[in-house]
Amino acid sequence: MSVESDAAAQITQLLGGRIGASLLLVEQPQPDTLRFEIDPGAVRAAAKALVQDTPARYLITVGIDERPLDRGFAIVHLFSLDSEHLFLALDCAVDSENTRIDAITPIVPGANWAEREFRDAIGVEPEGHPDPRRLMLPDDWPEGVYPLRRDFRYDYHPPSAGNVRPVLREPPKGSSVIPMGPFFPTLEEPAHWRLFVEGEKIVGCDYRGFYNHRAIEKLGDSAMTYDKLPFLAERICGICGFIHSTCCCQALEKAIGIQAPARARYIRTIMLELERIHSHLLWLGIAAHIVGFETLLMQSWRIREPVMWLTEEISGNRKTYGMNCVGGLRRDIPADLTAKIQEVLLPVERELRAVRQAIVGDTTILARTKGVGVLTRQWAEQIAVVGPPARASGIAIDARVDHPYAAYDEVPARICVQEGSDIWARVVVRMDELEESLRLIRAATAAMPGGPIRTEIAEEIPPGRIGISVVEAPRGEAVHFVMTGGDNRPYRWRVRAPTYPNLQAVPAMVQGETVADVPITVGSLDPCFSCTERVEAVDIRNAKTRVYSREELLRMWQEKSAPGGER
Amino acid sequence: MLLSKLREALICLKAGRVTLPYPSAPHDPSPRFRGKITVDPDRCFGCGGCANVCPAGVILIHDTDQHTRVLEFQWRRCTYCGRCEEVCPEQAIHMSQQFETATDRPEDLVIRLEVFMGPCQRCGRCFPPPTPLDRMMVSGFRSGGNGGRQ
Amino acid sequence: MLKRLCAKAFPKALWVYHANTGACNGCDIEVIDVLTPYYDAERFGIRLVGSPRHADVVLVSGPVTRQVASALHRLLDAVPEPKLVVAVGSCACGGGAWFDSYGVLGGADQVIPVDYYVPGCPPRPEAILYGIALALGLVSKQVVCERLSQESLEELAQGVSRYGGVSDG
Amino acid sequence: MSNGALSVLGLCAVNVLLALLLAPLYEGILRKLRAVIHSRQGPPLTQSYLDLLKLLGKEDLRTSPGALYAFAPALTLASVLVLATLVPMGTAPPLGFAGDIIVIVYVAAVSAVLAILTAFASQSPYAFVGGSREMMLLLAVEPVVVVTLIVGAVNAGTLATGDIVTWHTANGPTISMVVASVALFLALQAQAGKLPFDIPEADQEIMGGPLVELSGARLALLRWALWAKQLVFAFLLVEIFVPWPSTGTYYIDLTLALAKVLLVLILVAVVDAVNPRLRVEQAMRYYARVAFVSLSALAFAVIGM
Amino acid sequence: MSHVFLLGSSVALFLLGALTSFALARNPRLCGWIAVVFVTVAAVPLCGVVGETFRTGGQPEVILLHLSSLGASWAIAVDPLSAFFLVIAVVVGVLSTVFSVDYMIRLEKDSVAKFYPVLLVFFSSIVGVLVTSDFLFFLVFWELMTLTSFLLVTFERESSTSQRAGRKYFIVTHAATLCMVAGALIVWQISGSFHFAAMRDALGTLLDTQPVSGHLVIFLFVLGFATKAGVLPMGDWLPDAHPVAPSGMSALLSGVLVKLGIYGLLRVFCSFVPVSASLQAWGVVVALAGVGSLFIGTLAALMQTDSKRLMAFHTIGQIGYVCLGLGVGLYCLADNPALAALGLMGALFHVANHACFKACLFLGAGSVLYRTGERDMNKLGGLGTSMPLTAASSTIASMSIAGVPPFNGFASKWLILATCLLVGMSAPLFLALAIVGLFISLVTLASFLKVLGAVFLGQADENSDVREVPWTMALPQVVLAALCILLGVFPQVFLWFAHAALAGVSQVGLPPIDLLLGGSWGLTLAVSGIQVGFWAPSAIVVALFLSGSLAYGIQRAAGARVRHVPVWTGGEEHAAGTVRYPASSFYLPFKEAFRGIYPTVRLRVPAFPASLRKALDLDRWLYMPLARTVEQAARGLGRTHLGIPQVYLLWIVVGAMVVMGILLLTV
Repeated sequence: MSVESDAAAQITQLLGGRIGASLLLVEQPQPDTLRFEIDPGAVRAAAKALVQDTPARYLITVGIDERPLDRGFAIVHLFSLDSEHLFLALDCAVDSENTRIDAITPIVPGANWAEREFRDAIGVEPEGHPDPRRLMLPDDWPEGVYPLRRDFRYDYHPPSAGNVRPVLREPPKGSSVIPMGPFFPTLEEPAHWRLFVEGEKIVGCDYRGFYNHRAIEKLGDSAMTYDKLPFLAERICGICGFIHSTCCCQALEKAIGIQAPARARYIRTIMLELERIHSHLLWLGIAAHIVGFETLLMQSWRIREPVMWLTEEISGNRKTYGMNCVGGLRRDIPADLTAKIQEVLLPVERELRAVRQAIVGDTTILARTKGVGVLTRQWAEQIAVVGPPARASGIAIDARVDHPYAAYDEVPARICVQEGSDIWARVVVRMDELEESLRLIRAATAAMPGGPIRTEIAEEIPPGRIGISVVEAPRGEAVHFVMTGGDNRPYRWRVRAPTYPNLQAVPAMVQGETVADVPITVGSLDPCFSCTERVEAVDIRNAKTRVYSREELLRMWQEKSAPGGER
Repeated sequence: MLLSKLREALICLKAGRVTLPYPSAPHDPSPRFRGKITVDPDRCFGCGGCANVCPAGVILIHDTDQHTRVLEFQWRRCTYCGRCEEVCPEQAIHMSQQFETATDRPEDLVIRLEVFMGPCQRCGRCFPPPTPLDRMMVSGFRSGGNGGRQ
Repeated sequence: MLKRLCAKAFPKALWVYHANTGACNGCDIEVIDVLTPYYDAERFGIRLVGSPRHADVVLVSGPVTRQVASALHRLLDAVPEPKLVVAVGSCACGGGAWFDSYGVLGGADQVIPVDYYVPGCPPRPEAILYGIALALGLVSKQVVCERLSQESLEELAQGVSRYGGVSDG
Repeated sequence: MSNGALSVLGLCAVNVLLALLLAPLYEGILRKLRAVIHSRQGPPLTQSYLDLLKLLGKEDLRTSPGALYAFAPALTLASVLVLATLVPMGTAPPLGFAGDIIVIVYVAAVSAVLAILTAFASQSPYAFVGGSREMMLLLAVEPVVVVTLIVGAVNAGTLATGDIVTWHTANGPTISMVVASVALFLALQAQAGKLPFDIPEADQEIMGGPLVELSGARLALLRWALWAKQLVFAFLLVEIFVPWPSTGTYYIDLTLALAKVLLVLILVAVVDAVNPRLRVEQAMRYYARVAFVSLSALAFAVIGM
Repeated sequence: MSHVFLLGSSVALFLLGALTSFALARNPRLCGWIAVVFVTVAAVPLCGVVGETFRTGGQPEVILLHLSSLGASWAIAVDPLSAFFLVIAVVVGVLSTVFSVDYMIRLEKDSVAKFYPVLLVFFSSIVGVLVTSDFLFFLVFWELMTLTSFLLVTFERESSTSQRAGRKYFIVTHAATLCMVAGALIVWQISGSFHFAAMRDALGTLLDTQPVSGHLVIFLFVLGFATKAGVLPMGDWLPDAHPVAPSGMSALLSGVLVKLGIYGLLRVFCSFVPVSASLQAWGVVVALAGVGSLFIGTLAALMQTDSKRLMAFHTIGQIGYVCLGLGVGLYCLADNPALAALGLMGALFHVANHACFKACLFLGAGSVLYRTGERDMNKLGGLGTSMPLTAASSTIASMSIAGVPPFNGFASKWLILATCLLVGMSAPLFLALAIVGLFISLVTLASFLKVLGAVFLGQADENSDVREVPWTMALPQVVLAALCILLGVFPQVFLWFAHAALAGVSQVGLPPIDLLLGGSWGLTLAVSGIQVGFWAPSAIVVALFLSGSLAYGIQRAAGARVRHVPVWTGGEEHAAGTVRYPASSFYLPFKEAFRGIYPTVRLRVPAFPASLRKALDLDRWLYMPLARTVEQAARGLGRTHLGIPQVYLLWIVVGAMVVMGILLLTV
């Protein structure tokens, strides 16, 4: 047992007191990571001890197929102890024959999706789960095929299991269904909500998401080398691509045991904050668009556009910058551009202030946002909501402060908290964060050291090392978990986007609201389904009559493109 | 309320019209911009390093006969990361400034390059000349085709 | 006569339905950007619409995931003729980085016929505008198939490459 | 056919054509204005014509085989055109002998009813939400319109639209008429389907509500009807409540009226541009307040002010 | 004498039909057709009487029976007002009977034979009520009508709701009759006769000498008739009784029976009450009561999801319009006969219109019930394609009741509201009433859009095998819908009859109709020679047709292809039933604002003392105990007899005896 800090010792003691001999092993693979190997039977007690007796916050669960390593399946529940800057990993080895484990969702509601996900992905059954429906796998996905097992090829398309209808909740008596999606104007991405309504009042909803699944995690840990992984991570999300690539690189760097040079960390900070600025401005516009306020959309995007030009000038692309690599950066910010950053941000700041003034005094905006989409602090904590929605509910969490990365230990960020818990509070939090970002960029450019931008990696990277990294995205905290493998590529790569927990809070937020408020309520989370649904394999859903297999689709396409066809 | 709204309208008017004249006037991207890839057929010697590092598997390599290696750049799915440009030992690949790449035919988004290769004296198969990139060849060659798909 | 007038008016009033079929949001954001003040696609009569019934153009962004494919088909059925399909971004054009993963069927043209391709990751707003201008006939095409050797065009037109099976995965 | 009948027919044709042909132009101007507020170039003024023309050539998708579904959009436009003949445009309404202010109110409701029936016939759940919202908005707005028109009637002592205009031209503004005109202007915002009251259409919430299932020509007709309706209502507002200056010469009066209508619609568009959409119950509460304004106008009218 | 013969023969035919259908009860269909034949044949002499009456302006009074001890005589007199209501009764009666033939077979198999005899007796009692000009005999027929209609309402004996509703109806209308009896007795004490003319004179005297009792008498009469008419709060029986009755009977209840209340009110106010300031006051009272019930009734209707209950509430609302017209007419009768005539004509016209569209709507609801077995609109949807005729007639009738031009409901509403506004220019109260009326007509529109949307439009159930009703059920609806259009487009014709009807009974000379409603195109309101209001349906229809052709021409100009597609729900398919918008979902925020207007209003006021609330809970302390008592009595009586029909017959006798007994006791 190698435990260094006081806090780690305390946690270990607490856990040892609760589960006794079931605590098999404690180690601290990274200075900020504490790994407990526990007996699967004690997982619930351990989780209970962590969330009830410590300020630990649930992050995510990783299911790993460790059968090739002779360890069965590993279920790793990750927690964050913000006050001590510690990650806690509860690692349970599940027998490869008897694939079941106690669900912790009854104790940690935020684990709902994650547990359903590892059930679908690697086939470990969470027993006692309150909602044991399939989450990520399509309804016609054959039983017993688990895409994230090591023996599943990333490009294998399993045959359909037949015309199985999805298990969807039926509307309560007296209500009807208003479907939202998968194609819906204010859902920029495909997702399918079934709103149960009486008139326009929402009395419940069901979510059938995971339309956006591109199998990124599987690609990442089977088809991609460390070299390519940041580029893939960048495309998890087109808006906060740099955040994901940074997070991925940092996790790998931690696992490898290197650190990016100071200059690279400062540049990362600047880029991250630039991304936050353009993302928040974008969100402001989209939120305005959702409530029909086109002028605010146009104006906030007008203010945002110079930032995009700036990022193109710095990185060579407006988005998905392609700047990160493991160990640092691929390109530097030259001195003239540093000056230009200041120059571009000045009018942004000025106009932002004008916009803020206008919004605060706008009674119609207030009428649409105040008291709407309320997420109580208690529920937010239970679901483990992150980012602006959490901060708007009075929870002071911010990965930049809780687990400082990049240059945030030297250029500390301020946490912007509001108590309103409604959409308006989320607007204010984001407006505050915009100002904070501008300040941070200014501070970081002023303090930016010189030197190299990349640390060279040793030839061979040992397998079996883990790295956990969090980055505060505009939407909240993104978590990347990496376990290194052989062959120059990761063994398991797990991404938790901020929308993942936030989206689970939606049913509570829309309950009792009207149909008119649903888009803005969902929008107020700034949801990003593409981030959320990276891992799930979702096949063509079988509705009543039509099932298109890939072959059928191809055939139809050929018929259509043939001369004399429909077109 | 009406008055405050009118004031908002005035704030908006202050910015004036900002619409750029593109496409009737050209609009150049910034100098660092990574646009469409160009390949210099005279420089490429078919090492395949680019294919190896490409995250999107854009570059397909096939040896048709003993003397010819075909490099097909399916750049319709290019992610413009610029890795190929970085690793090309001969600077044969270049990320141009061109972004006006819209087309109505998918085949316009393909570059096909045939490189004459020296065959191995012993086995008769062609091989790329040894390069500093051999180290990278060790890992993760992503199969381009439909792989294990049924 | 009115029929001809209507046909003439068609490209001058393109209403766009934006279908995200699994994109990372990058292209979607740039598509919206095209409507904002600096690029202002409404100059050309282009509008985003909320219902496919009103659309003239289905703008597809993102690789077509297996889950979304049937919905995309229904979407295209729901659009009245004449209609155009535009694939925006590398994913929609060719499947992007996930062209062969188990969750993705490939680019948009694997599922529905596509009229215009706008590659880019994501395409700059200007590139999208260029695509629009191309569709409107305002500009001419700048890329052509670069066959740096002597191969037949037909082979590529069939979308089949001799080298690696289906050319785009 | 007598001279009188001919002039009635002629004026009817003029009003109908004005409503039909100028409505897209006015909408084009408003779109341009919105673009200016958005700091962008905006579409050409003729864009609305192009939109309509394009829609006419598009395929007509139908989700229901019913005749109502097929004909209602044309009837919607027709009822707005009939409304145009009941509303003064530069001179007394050509069909004034066939309908007074009560008829105006009801014919205006007919166009909404037909639009709602089209929506319901389309079977889409969004259209039902939109139709339901449209009806609620109508319930909130129409009383305002009714009361403001009654203010005119009480002042002039007649229900005939033309006579109310004549009376107002001759007697100049009164407190009641000024207050009523403000109320009617506020009602115009909803009648024209502009923000913050485009609640029934709400593209982002319910995909265009009643319009969600309409395509091609029938969509064009409904859009056209909406534009024509906003034009006709603006005419009603300026002719009844701001009839001066009146020269008595038809062409000059018509030109003046067109200019006044443009001004009114520009105001409407500015309000439209700087407002987010309200929820339907908020809109109803708002119009309940406006109804009190109009009732106060009526009170003024009753005591002769 | 000839008209008495004609009337007699038609009543005889009714009764003969009753006997025949009773005799042939074994074959329900034959039974129904016999009823149809007899009703139709009986309608012919009635039409003769009506035609003659309008031609001559009234038939001489004939006394058939004289009870000198009571001062009562069975006097038969047909004046244009009676004729007017006779026409309505004949049209709705014949059509409802035709409708019932198939309807009753399907829905009430074993007891059908008991339906037609009672129905035919009911018809004859209506004729009796309309042509009798002696109050005593009027009451006898009135009672007969009430009892037969009660039997028809409670036709489904098995259902407890129908029994409860029937009991409520029975008690309320009998309480109303008692009021009328009391009023009549007070007058009788002075006049010594029950004859209408004598009563009018006596009431005039009474109002002069003892205004309190005079007004009490009027009040009692108004109470009595308004209860029958369904004016709130006395019309509370209506929404309970209509839905449980067989649909043909609901149409009759709403189309005819309720109208007789209006007939009574017209009789009282036009014939009995002398034209004076007090009449003006009563006009205001009637108008206020009317606006109250149209406001509450219609808003309550908006909340309903039971199609027939919804329509019953609308009956209350539409009767409110009639009362508004009546009230404004009475208000002006002394000072401005022109406006008074307009108001009363509007009221009468609306009575006729309401009979058309409401009967059509009830028959439509009945057709839907017949095919789907469902009155709950939440569970219906998309019947428009499977039942096109029903859907089309219901749509037309809905548009009519909502006052959409150019249908008939608009013409009468326009007349009533325009009159109100014109009167309102000097009496602002009527302005307010007119505004409420205009607003409520929108609510009516909303309510019927809901009906159309929920029942006929929207998505049908999967695998629904609903088809159109048989022609005997469709035909009456189509005829009524056609009437709605005809009356709407050519209101002048019918208004002429309304004018004639009023001119025949009014105590003041009404201006000739040409002066009131001139214009060759349609209706032009003229007050003291100045044209102040216009409604020319034919011009508007022509304009609508022309511009509609233009618009449709535009629609088809480019010759675009038509393609049928499934509903777009975002890319996923949903079962048709789940994405349907149920009736209860419509206008929820709006309904929220008016929730509690009916009938939970007593629960909403917190300051209400409990005792008062209890006191207002009529159901609990008035209806139910009375009903229980009556029920026990009936059960007691029923025990002595074997068959149910006998019990009913006994009830008729007992009812008549009670009335007679009260009368005799007070001699």
